[in-house]
Amino acid sequence: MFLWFHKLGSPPHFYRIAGRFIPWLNAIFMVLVLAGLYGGLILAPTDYQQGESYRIIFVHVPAAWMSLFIYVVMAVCGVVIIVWRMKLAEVVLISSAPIGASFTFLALVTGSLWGKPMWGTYWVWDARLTSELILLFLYLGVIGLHNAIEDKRIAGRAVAILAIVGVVNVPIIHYSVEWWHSLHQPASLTKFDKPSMPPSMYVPILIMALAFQVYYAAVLFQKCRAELLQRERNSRWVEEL
Amino acid sequence: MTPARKKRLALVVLMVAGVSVGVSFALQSLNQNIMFFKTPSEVRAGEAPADRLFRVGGMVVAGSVSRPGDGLTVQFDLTDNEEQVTVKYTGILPDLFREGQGIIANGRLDARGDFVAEEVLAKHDENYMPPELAEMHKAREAQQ
Amino acid sequence: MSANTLLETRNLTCIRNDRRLFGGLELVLEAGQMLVVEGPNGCGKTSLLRILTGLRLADEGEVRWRGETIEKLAGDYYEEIAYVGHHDGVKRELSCLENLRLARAMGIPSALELDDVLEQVNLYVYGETEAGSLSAGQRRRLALARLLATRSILWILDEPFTSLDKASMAMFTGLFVAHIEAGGMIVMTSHHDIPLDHERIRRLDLGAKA
Amino acid sequence: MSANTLLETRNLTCIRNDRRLFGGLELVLEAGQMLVVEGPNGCGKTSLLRILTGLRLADEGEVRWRGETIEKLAGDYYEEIAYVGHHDGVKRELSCLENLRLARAMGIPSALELDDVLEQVNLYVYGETEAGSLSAGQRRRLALARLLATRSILWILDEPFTSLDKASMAMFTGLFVAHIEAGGMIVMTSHHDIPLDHERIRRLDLGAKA
Amino acid sequence: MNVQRLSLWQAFVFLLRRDLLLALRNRAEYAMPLLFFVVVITLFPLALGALPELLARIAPGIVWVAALLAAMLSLESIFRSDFDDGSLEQILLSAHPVAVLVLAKVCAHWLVTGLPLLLVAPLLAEMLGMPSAAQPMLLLTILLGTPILSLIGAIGVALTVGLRKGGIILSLLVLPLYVPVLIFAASAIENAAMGLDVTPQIYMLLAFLFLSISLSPWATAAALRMSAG
Amino acid sequence: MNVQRLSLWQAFVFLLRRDLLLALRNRAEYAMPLLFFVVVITLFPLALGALPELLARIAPGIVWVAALLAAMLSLESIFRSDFDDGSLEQILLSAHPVAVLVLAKVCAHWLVTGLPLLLVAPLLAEMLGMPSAAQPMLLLTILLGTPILSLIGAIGVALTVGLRKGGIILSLLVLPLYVPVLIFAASAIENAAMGLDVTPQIYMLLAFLFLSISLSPWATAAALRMSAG
Ligand code: HEM
Ligand SMILES: Nc1ncnc2c1ncn2[C@@H]1O[C@H](COP(=O)(O)OP(=O)(O)OP(=O)(O)O)[C@@H](O)[C@H]1O
Ligand SMILES: Nc1ncnc2c1ncn2[C@@H]1O[C@H](COP(=O)(O)OP(=O)(O)OP(=O)(O)O)[C@@H](O)[C@H]1O
Ligand SMILES: [Mg+2]
Ligand SMILES: [Mg+2]
Repeated sequence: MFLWFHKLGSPPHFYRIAGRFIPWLNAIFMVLVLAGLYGGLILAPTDYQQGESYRIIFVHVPAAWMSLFIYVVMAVCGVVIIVWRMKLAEVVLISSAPIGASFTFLALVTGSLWGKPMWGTYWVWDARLTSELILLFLYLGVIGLHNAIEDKRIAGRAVAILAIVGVVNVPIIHYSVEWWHSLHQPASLTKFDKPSMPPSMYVPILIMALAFQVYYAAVLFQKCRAELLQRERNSRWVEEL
Repeated sequence: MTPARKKRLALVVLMVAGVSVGVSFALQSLNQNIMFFKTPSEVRAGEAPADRLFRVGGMVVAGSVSRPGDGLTVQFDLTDNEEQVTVKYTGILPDLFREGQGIIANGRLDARGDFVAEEVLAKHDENYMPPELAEMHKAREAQQ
Repeated sequence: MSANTLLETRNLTCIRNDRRLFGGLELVLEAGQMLVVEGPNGCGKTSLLRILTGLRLADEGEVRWRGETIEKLAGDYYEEIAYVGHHDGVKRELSCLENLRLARAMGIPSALELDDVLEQVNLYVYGETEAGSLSAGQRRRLALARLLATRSILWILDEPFTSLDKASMAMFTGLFVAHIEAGGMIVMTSHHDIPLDHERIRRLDLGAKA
Repeated sequence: MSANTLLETRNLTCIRNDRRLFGGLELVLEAGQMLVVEGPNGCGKTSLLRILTGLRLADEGEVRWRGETIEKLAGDYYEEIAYVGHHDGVKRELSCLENLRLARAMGIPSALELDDVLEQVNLYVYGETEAGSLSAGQRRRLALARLLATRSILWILDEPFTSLDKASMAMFTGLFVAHIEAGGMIVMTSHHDIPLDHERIRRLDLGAKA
Repeated sequence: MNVQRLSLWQAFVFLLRRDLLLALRNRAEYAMPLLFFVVVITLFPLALGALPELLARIAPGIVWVAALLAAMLSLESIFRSDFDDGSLEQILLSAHPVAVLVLAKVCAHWLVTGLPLLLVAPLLAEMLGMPSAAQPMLLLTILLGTPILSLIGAIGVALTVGLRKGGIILSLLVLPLYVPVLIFAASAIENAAMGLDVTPQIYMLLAFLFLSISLSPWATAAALRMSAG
Repeated sequence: MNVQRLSLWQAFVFLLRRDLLLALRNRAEYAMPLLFFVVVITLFPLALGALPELLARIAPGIVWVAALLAAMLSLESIFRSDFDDGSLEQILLSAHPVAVLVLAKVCAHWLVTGLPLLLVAPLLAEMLGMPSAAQPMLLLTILLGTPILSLIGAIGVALTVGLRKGGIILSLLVLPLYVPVLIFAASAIENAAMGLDVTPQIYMLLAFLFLSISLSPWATAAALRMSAG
């Protein structure tokens, strides 16, 4: 197990494996997105209260989940960097940041667009919304810090520390709706008892969530490969390519 | 163990102690209601602050919405299924505002104990269901 | 590897800006030896020294002290070394004496009185002067005075003679020889011709390696 | 005062920290001459050089160029001098070539191609490299390359050889000789033994003066 | 290869372009005043518990205080790095008049730090619920006001750049001089929101602008010469 | 003359005292966060045209935003000068655990920049017309909150100190982490003004304080080691 991990961690190996996966991931993503959109926009029934406008849920919720998930991935990479000095983790961390920032942005935008018909306002300074905005700033901080440090190995460790420190924000985002009675609705799906919506609604959400995960993996692999090439451009295996 | 290692261990113990104290404070804090959010029962029980903005949340009581006077001011009752509070609001209501809907209102109590809202936002709960299902629910509730 | 070997490097590699400055460097230094790192500008002398202190990470390979990697030793290693880099590490707002007291507090104090230390580096009259108003060479002398104020085995010195006048250079050269003769160790770089041909002095030409 | 005299000082005095570093200094420098300012650390060499550039004000006395005080000349004086101080004056974010272009824009460009300038100071391959990632000595060479990229009569150089390896030192020494032989002037300080005994080189021992 | 001596105008343009190039190289750092502006503005709703009506009322004040602070924080970058690496000495010893070179540096600074505020200001105004009648005036005041901030600020930086930790001394020097700009700009926006006349404020800002363009470079050059000493 | 090696505690005290001494030598610079605090707060009445009732309402928010910005601006001074002159390398190569030395430096920073805010806060609160019931709470939140700002800020400075113009990137890193402190502190003051319960907020601030005291020195030490590399 550890050996396998170690092997995957070696840049040339990862480069090759990732390259093989990317086309597949892209294909799976296309299929899932089409299925999710079909399920969400056509098969799923309208909501008894919100009518059609609730369908933005099929983008908003997966995007919001991804924004949290990717940050956690980054924090885990951060620990790996600090403890094991694994180069691949640096690459994964920094390649994840822009993707995470985009998902956060998407969640914010879809949320505001949804908020107008739902709540009567695009934006309120409520705990969930504010903490999500802070998440965006944290992502930007990671990107900015990485750009600002020229020596990329040092930059990798710097953003590792920042990612670890910032991860306290994630539980705050998740539990904000309970702790602060925010305007944002409580969890419909991410709770321990059964979802507060029929399968015809939550199945497409889950499919879309999976699609976003696959998309993340595909883009991540692509970015990692580019970053790896850039970093290891004078090592033997790159020259052999 | 070298002295340096011993020192490091002592520091780690101190750190863990500090973290646990911190976490226990956090849990203490979360046990209490931080943001000023009150339910109608709490308002009735006199737990709401006088002369200060706070938020109430609840359901709009069916049949309670009226527009006394000029027609811009709305008045309705808010319930948490135990107590009710009367809310007055002047301004545009969100589209989703309707009877039986959950809302959050931001405002303060007036001398008569009514809630004068500065802002009314429609709150959606965590439930989603198709209209037919909602009908069935209502029917079942009506039977009981 | 003799029993006396304290410092050794294994397969040390340093890459900067896509250029491999040195690779597979295997150094061994025993107590009582001095290593002078030489080479043209930009060949990686400063980088090597910073790797030896642990301030910089090697791109490959490791540095060992008494057989353990320095990462593992951390504080234990730092008790035994002293470093004077390109920057003096002198606080401009503190007087010379205060600067030395600080250095002692951070390390292991030597048995010398601080006044004697200042006397030795020819800064006695500047004891209460703020270091900020010293000239370039005086400040360098104050930085080097740390070596006397604290006790350590391995001295790592990056161009210690920068800005020094000739009298000071001779004085410090004598000091270095005394240190290695007392069983200490020195790793240093210098572009000055050092009038040293002690049998314990070894030279590493980094430029040739590259 | 000969007709060739370009730079002269009258009764120049510098006081720092209540200590009179030098006083009543009367210097005369003709075209084609070089002045090497010597003396132990802290005797006021840097202070003197900065006074000559006008960056620092003398406590007494004045500096004259072609018979006029430099305060009066201002811009006209600066067209004819170049200064390389303790700080390199090199922008770390710009490449070597960009740094030289900037130097030209600020002064009077010389006839040399910039590539040739870099070639001469042995930085040709670093033309597009950011100056921030040069080593201490390489950066110093880039600073000195300004002397070639622009055209000026009087070079004022504060320890130009700091951090330079031996090959570079020899190269620049040759360059300095060429400059004075072509009628230029140099005022410099250095703690290095400079292998120069050209009849046009004069030495000023500031330490002895004090 | 052009080995002619540059004309004054060419030198101006050259230095301006060099500074823009440096800003491009340090993109992350130069994007920060903008981000700072955004972040400071978002702090207020958080601190105030965010009532829309209250926020809208204090919006002009908040935006302008934030712009002021953002401008102030970015000031150091005009001369600090040039001072630290000795480039400033070279500029002072240049064959061209220092005041003109200084003006080039200040222009570059404004293009990089002041102008971008214009782009995000509408968004922030919307977030704070500023009435839409006031928004064009917000942009106009930013357009006229931020160059003044850069020009006045340059004098302050020039005075403090020789101090090791001049950063905060600088704010103290510069903020009082910024106050008039703040007052007129904020009151112009408020008047616009209420549909009142704003010409007096705008004329005042124009007056400040022309005065500072023509005087500040000289003062800055003199201050730099003093700091380098 | 004591030539014994210092115990860890002695080294801590020594470094703390050294930093306080340095602050004393640079009095003018270290007084600046305080002055900045005062100046920012006085900007608001100017920008808002000073309606007493409006000001009183936003006073807690303003005071805390100003405290946040003042803390942020003074952060650099924790490590910047040590980095520039090479003292930081010496601290990293010290025989004592770096986290403890870092804590000493942060304590000194707080004593010099955070604590003085306590002294002027009552005055400013009075100026803004903050109700007197809220004033003790203002002091309590400053007492609990500003050390958190210093501790968290130290991580940010440690991360950016190697960058030439880290100043403003620093704010981006640090401000988001400051927001929770801001929210709880401001809401505690508001509650106190209304005579309401403030224990949840105070507990939360205490929690932040303990967490940051025990965790931040480690993160800071790691970040410093990285910056020096
Ligand atoms: C700008 C506004 C909004 C932001 C920033 C936002 C943010 C988020 C975030 C971060 C989550 C993930 C929470 C978690 O998994 O812990 C989430 C979930 C969700 N949001 Fe939003 N949201 C916004 C507006 C809305 C609106 C207007 C609605 C509709 C009422 C909505 C409905 C949902 C739902 C249904 C979920 C899934 C809850 C679950 O996990 O089961 N959001 N939102
Ligand atoms: N910033 C300053 N403030 C006050 N006094 C200073 C300052 N810099 C230097 N001095 C004092 O001025 C004297 C001369 O300094 P200067 O830098 O000119 O010496 P130098 O001859 O260049 O020495 P070195 O060979 O060490 O470079 C020194 O004795 C020093 O104490
Ligand atoms: N901060 C940096 N970033 C990137 N590359 C650097 C940096 N500093 C130095 N380098 C590169 O590393 C190489 C070695 O630099 P180093 O400072 O170790 O040289 P050195 O042998 O000490 O030279 P010198 O004698 O000039 O001091 C140089 O070629 C330089 O280009
Ligand atoms: Mg070097
Ligand atoms: Mg000197």
